[in-house]
Amino acid sequence: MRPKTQWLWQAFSGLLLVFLLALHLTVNHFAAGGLLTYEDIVAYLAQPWVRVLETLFLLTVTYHALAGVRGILLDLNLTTAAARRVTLGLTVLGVLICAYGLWLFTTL
Amino acid sequence: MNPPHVVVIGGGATGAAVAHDLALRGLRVTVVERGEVTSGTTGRHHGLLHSGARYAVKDQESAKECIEENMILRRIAPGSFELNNGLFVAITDEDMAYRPAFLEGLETCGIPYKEITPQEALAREPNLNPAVKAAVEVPDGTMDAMRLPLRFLATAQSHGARILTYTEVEEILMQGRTVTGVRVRDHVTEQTYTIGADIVVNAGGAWAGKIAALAGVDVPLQPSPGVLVAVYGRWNNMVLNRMHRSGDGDIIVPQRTLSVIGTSSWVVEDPDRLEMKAEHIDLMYEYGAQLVPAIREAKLRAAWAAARPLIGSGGAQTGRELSRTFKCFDHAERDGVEGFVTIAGGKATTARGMAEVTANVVVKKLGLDAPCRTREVVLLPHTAYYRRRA
Amino acid sequence: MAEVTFKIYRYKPGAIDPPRYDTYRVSIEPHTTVLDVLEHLRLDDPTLTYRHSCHHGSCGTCGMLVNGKEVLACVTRVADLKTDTVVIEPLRHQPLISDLVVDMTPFFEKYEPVGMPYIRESEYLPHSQPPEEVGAYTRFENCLECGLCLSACPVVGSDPDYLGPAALAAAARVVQEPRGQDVPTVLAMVDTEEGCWRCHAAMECSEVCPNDVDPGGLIMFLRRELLTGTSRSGGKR
Amino acid sequence: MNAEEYRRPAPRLPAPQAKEWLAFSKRGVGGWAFLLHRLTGLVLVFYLFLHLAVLSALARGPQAYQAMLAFMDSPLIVALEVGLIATIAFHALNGIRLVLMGFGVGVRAHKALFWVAFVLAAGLTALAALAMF
Repeated sequence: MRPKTQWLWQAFSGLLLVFLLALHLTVNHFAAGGLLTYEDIVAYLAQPWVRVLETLFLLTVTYHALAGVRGILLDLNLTTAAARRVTLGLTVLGVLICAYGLWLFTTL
Repeated sequence: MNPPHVVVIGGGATGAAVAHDLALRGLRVTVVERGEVTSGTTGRHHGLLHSGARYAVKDQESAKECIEENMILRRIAPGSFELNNGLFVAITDEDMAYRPAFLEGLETCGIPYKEITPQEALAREPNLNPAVKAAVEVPDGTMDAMRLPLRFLATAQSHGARILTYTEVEEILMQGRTVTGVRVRDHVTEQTYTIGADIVVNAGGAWAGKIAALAGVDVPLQPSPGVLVAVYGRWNNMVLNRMHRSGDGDIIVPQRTLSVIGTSSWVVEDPDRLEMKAEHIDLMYEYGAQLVPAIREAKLRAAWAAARPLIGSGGAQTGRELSRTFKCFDHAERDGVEGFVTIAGGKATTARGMAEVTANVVVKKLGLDAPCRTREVVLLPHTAYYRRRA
Repeated sequence: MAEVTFKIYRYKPGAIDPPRYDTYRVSIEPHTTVLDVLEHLRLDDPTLTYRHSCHHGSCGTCGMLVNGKEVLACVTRVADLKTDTVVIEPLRHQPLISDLVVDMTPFFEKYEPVGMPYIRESEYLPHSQPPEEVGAYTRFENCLECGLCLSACPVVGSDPDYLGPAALAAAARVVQEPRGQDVPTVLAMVDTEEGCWRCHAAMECSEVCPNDVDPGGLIMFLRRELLTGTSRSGGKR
Repeated sequence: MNAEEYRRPAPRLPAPQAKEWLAFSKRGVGGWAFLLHRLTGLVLVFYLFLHLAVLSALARGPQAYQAMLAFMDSPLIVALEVGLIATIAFHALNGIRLVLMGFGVGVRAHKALFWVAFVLAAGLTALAALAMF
């Protein structure tokens, strides 16, 4: 990905997160006292649009977080090879996080 | 066989131009400068590319040098000058009385000029004193005091010259009455070593007298400091000069976002001990405001002193009476010291011409037939000075 | 007249190594600048090395840290610091040659390829009419090439390969006023991982710039140009 | 020693160091914004992992989840959650500021925008705290 595209994606995912996170926090923790019980959560996640939104949130937050970490690590004057390893490592980590999150959904 | 080696003492405008000239003629050149390049008088001057008009009445030799070099520099150093022209303005009846002699001087010295009406002068320079009575436009300009010499040095480097900064000459080495090199101290390590030379050129500017003394010879040099004042704001676009005999604070040079007013003039023995005279700051403001009244309210950026290297021997009171021309001394002819040449006097504007004369003396002494090429060769950009070299 | 203590960083490879601070007491007057003090000290101690040239903030050679802040020594009046002890150190993030002298070669290695012309149009006195043969009034660029911005930038401190504020600002100036330079080439030069996308907008460069170049703002300008693509045509706007 | 034998040592190269990001003493507003954005970002990355780990209780069934919730009700955790809200709010609002600057909006006013982000974040945190206690 070109650096310009990376910057744009980081900006875009960040802005998206502002909305998704606001939504996530509101429905999960603030609205009507929040989701308190196990049953609440199961019922909540049973709705398809919630699954879509929460999945989108998971993917976006993972991308934004790991791209941010990569941005910081690349400021450390890494060699090209090291930078490539960082990118690869963070990509694998991101895939694992997303897989874990999606698996959590399936357990409910 | 290696070409002859010339050591140039002094990394100011003169030393830079001499190094460039000699390197172009195929000689090996080493410049030694005790501080950063252009840290003496060069960097501190007014930043004025002289048309020569300032000297057209009382110092015509210098005026002719200026206009000739002015035209050459525009050709070989494009990008180092603001091509804004200069304006000589008469404010008082006394100034008007000076006008005929001034115009005659411009004619005599071959300085192109155009007289414009006071109205036109005010249209060009809205901040000019509205009392303006007459105005003459001349090809003055603003120069970058440091970056023009850097271009000479950069071009010299590209032709093999070595520039050694923070390298102070402690001794001029001699065998009998012949100079054979210099012993220098590198202030980066505080170690000393010797540099052999076929000829040593003293281009020390205001310090040339001190350097010549190391070889036991005397040059008639009078360091003459002046105070300059830089104020915030660009109050004029052209170089403004008062149309009268050279006096204090009668030139305002616009430079970047600043205006530089100068200068005063006195004489000192030691160019290292220039006490900046605080009272001269007010004087500069006062005189500057006679040209551009708004200057009075302008905020001070800096005030500093710089020592002109004027030729003249004891007895000068203010330095104003001394010529701005230059002289090249071959100490073999003058003092019986072989292998040692001093270039003294002059101005930043005439540095190339000074170098040509000096290099002519050097190649003649070495028995070489190498003509000067600095009138045509376009200089490298100043940024090239910092290029990494082996 | 007041007495002020100056603690000056000293380093000379092989001679003063490891570095140390030398302490001096100097009487100052209201107009005395940090550079004046160094000039005064050098009369007695010729081994003290520092860069300087124009003495009015036009050449950009006397950049150094004064009490931890990047400044030009020649326009920094000691009295304005309002302190009894002044610590003087060399600029950061640049190779150190001796005492306060840094090596500007890396700076220009990044700055020179941009090829910014050093003469620009003058925006001053817009109503004044230039003489026919002059056409338009010009003046020098604001950037003094002093390196203060590189010293202040936190990213330069961790990544020397970053193009840095000065070179990026010069590139932005070429985009704003090409004056014969090729805009797409310069934009391609800065549209890289180590170019304008490495910046994290700490804006410390603009904070210390002695001539209001606002390198940080110009880096943001480059980003906008690259994001919106308005200057792809290359023409002067 | 003569010129051929003498060689000036190479300049001392500064080592690139991440601690330059933390040069507190000289910061302007923009520098603080940079530092805070970076630190809050790292905290949030850490929290992301923590959050996902805690939610593993969901996979272990209702009892595990209820136990986790009970633990989460302790005042210390709630206080930490307020801190989390503050971190998120600042990072989000300053992030918007950074995006705007990248598009050339408000660059000259970046200091004022920082304070706007800061004050708004503080306000949001206060509201959240009221809602939570």
